[in-house]
Amino acid sequence: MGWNAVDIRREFPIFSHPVNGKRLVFLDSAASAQKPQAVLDAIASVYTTSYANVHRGLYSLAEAATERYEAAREKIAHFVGATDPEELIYVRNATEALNLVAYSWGRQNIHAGDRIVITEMEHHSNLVPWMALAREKEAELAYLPVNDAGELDLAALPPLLADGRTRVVAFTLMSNVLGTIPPAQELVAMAHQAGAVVVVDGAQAVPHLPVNVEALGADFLAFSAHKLGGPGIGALWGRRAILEAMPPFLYGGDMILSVKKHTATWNDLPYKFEAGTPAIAEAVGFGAAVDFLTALGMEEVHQHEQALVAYALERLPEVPGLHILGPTHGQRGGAVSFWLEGIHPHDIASVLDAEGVCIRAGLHCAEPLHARFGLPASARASFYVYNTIDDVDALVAGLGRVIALLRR
Amino acid sequence: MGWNAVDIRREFPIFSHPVNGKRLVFLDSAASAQKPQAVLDAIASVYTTSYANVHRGLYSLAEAATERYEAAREKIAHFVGATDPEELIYVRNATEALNLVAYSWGRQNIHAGDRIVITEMEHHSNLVPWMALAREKEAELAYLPVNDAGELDLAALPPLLADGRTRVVAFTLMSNVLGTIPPAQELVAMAHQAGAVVVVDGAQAVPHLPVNVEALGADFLAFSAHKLGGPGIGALWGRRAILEAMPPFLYGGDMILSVKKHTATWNDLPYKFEAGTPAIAEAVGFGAAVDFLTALGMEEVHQHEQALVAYALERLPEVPGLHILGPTHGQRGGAVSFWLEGIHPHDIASVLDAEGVCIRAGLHCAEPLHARFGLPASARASFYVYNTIDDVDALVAGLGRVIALLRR
Amino acid sequence: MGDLYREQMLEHYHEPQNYGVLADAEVDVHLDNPTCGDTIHLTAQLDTEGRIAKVMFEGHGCVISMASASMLTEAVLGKTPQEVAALELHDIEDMMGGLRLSMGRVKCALLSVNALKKGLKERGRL
Amino acid sequence: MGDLYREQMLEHYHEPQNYGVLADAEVDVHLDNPTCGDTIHLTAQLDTEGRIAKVMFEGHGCVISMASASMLTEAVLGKTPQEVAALELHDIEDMMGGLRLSMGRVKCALLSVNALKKGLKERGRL
Ligand SMILES: Cc1ncc(COP(=O)(O)O)c(C=O)c1O
Ligand SMILES: Cc1ncc(COP(=O)(O)O)c(C=O)c1O
Repeated sequence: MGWNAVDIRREFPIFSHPVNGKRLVFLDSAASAQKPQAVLDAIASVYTTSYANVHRGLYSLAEAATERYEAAREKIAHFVGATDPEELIYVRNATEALNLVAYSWGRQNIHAGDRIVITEMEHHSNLVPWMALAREKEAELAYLPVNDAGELDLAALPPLLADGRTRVVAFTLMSNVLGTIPPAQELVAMAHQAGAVVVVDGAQAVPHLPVNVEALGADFLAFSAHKLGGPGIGALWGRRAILEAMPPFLYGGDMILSVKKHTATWNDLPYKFEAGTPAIAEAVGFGAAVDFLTALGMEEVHQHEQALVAYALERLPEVPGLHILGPTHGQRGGAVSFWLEGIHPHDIASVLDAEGVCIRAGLHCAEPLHARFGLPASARASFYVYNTIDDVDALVAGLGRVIALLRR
Repeated sequence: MGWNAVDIRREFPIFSHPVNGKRLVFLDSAASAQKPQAVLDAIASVYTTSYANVHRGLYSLAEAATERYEAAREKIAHFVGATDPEELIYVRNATEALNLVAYSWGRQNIHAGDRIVITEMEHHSNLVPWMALAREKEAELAYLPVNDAGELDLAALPPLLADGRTRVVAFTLMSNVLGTIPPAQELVAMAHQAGAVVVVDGAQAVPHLPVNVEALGADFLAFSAHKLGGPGIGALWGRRAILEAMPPFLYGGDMILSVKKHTATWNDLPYKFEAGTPAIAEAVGFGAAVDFLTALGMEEVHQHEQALVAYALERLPEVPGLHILGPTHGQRGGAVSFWLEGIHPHDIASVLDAEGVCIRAGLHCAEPLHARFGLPASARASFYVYNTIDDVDALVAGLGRVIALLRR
Repeated sequence: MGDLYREQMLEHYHEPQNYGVLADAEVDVHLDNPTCGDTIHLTAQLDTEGRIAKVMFEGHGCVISMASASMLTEAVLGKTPQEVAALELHDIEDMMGGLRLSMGRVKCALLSVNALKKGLKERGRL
Repeated sequence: MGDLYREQMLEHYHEPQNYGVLADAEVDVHLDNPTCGDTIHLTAQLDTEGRIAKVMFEGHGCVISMASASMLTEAVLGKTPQEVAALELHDIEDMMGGLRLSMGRVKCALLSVNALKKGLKERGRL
């Protein structure tokens, strides 16, 4: 394959600056990815040539801004396999997308005694909105368990669906801690057969794998631009019929058709859910990030990460007292979490930082999952298009320093 | 005064590109303002030197990002006179800020039979969230009327406060249609005396006037970065005691302290209201826009706009059949709306566009206000730091072309 | 904008064809565009074969909405309701002499044809 | 990071002072830092003048939280509860030899002193 991570890395300006005098080894892309120059250029070009508020303007500049804003929507929709760009709503981030579903769809469709099913490996953003909804509506929040290998226990789902009380099943398409990729189509089919709506958290999967909403069959998909090289914006994809039946979430400018003093009617999709002035240049930057990934090929992105993960899973066990969380073989995402006997993850991260190696330490916004594994915290290295085998080597070498310094 | 709009304009790269072969005369800043180079540079510098997810990282890059993100918060808080930066919450835009208050404070504090008071000159973003809340809670939504001169009828407020049912008074600090600047301190004092909470929509005022939350005395202030030269982000300022008593709005990562399977505790201010990965570079860009304005001086910005408005109010009546909405003298904001006998505002905007003059035509997200004046739509020219007397002349000349072409 | 305000458009705007109300018309419909305040009152008569025989309109609005309404009253004569239903944006643009409309003006141009479609539907002709 | 893991810090981390539980202590308090899983169990005794006479701790956590706890057990001896209450971040940083902590590590460094303050409050000493 023509993949050359070193060449790709050159397109990301941050890598031309050393960190603490060392080459930057960025292994925290699962938290947020670095940005290619193409994204910076797209944002700057909006502001220098075609910026104005969208939709409402009747002059050339506003039309140019609107066209770029809508062209980006189309690209992003196609990137996740949606044929209808009006099903794609711009939001701030995956978290807001999931809250939008929980507030708008949830408050209309969840009633006392209903059940909401999520999994033990959810990020707080696909967990706390459902917890809050369950509490408001006196509904039940049930968890699909994770086994010791870090996989979902699918056998636990049919009993949760059997009594017909489950209205929604929400799960992540890739665990940000374990790297686990659940059998999504199977989950969707089971949930749909039981009449439940399926909400998929694509925050980790969309940046790293080919994702196609039609093949997936789910009803909603939430994701963030910043994790795929874009700026501070995100998207919610939803099925038209469901979105149309939902009440608005945020109210205000642009999401209305007409406002009288005591009544209002709502705009068409997607605007019904885009209240106020949107993040215009950010949407265009999101589109540029999607273009960048499309040019690389999402299948190739995934292959590249699989190779890095395989190498990491081979080398990390060389570190004495290191334990890996999650699947150690098969298809999995590019996030590898681990813990070191007797050493707090915070210290791992701090010592590695001095070597220019950036990893994340803590609960990774997945506290119930850490509780499941009896861990107060963990360390996580995660990969993206600009990482190389050398980065894994730097991680392993750095962990040697950690142990030399902190273990007695 | 040392004000030189031509020099200032040079700092905004968009003005170096002609529009339809003509010099760009941008008179739609009330919808969204153009961006100075300093803001573009700040955003690019985050992405090229100090980008990582904030708060959660324990490495230098994440610390640098966090520092810049929080330093911007401090600047923005001080810009509106807030002494405690933790009272300043990043949101997408003023619309989201107002929805946050209506959802979080509103759903907790508004009950059946309570009254919500807004004004006839509100933007839909400070109107529809309250309408939706009133409907959900079976509360009353009452309007403070606007008189023919485009001013609030203050005498109508005491009767609305007399029975003790009014829980909240929400008003704009500057009308985006009329330019009206209401007597805010008086309104706040009256509302507070009646025990009501005061929500101020600062979307128009904050970019154009010195605003100081302490002097104002209100409980909440909502505003957007994009209207003051920043990117797609906004802020809500609120009083600590009120914010602390409010439940969260969006749920997910970062806004929690601890999450168990069926319970969660919330993070401290401001993070309790900032769920998920924030718009990091955008926050820094917001801070840079505030720096830019602070260097100009907000009092000077206001003076400059007052001078342009005065000149516009003098010259526009030269256009036959032109009628101005809103106050025609005294303190007023830099938005001048008008209508031309027999000519639809859309056509005004389209014809002016060919001359390089960008104005807005329509309802400006204030439909009830247009209904109040019996107008199906209006045209609006609005000014900012980069506008000059020449721009007003170009507008007046362009309106001559509009009439020559469209009036018989 | 040159295009938008070309001679043909301005002629229809200043001197609209078939302006007024058709008495005892089978189709009699009001439609408006709340975002910009354009309104139209459209009346139409069908012939014995069910084809459009006569259309008149009254209304307020921008050049695009008024000129397109005026042109429409001529362009649809002799068409069946099904043929009217099939008219799309590009047909209206062609009718206006090949104009290309920006997103912000599409609704203006479609006001009259949408009114006619709505009126035909109300009468069970569609 | 050089600073964070300087010799003095590592010594206190590897060989903490006053590690353990003080029997029959007046102050006996648990505190944890849920975001990173640091936990501390702190016990303390006051003398007849109401000054801190002895402090012991047990817990799990990072170098910062454990070394600062160890140092604290020495630094607060002889202090009044009011003096403990007045301790701020920069005092703790000074105690650790003038370290400057990044935002991400502040909570770790304050865990033990916050535990002591909490324990004194529970006993009505503050
Ligand atoms: C007075 C007023 N309030 C609120 C808003 C909404 O601001 P935004 O669209 O940035 O949310 C605007 C701008 O459109 C406004 O002019
Ligand atoms: C699996 C998963 N879901 C949701 C989120 C939330 O994304 P954001 O913080 O961009 O809203 C993240 C990232 O933090 C994640 O990894």
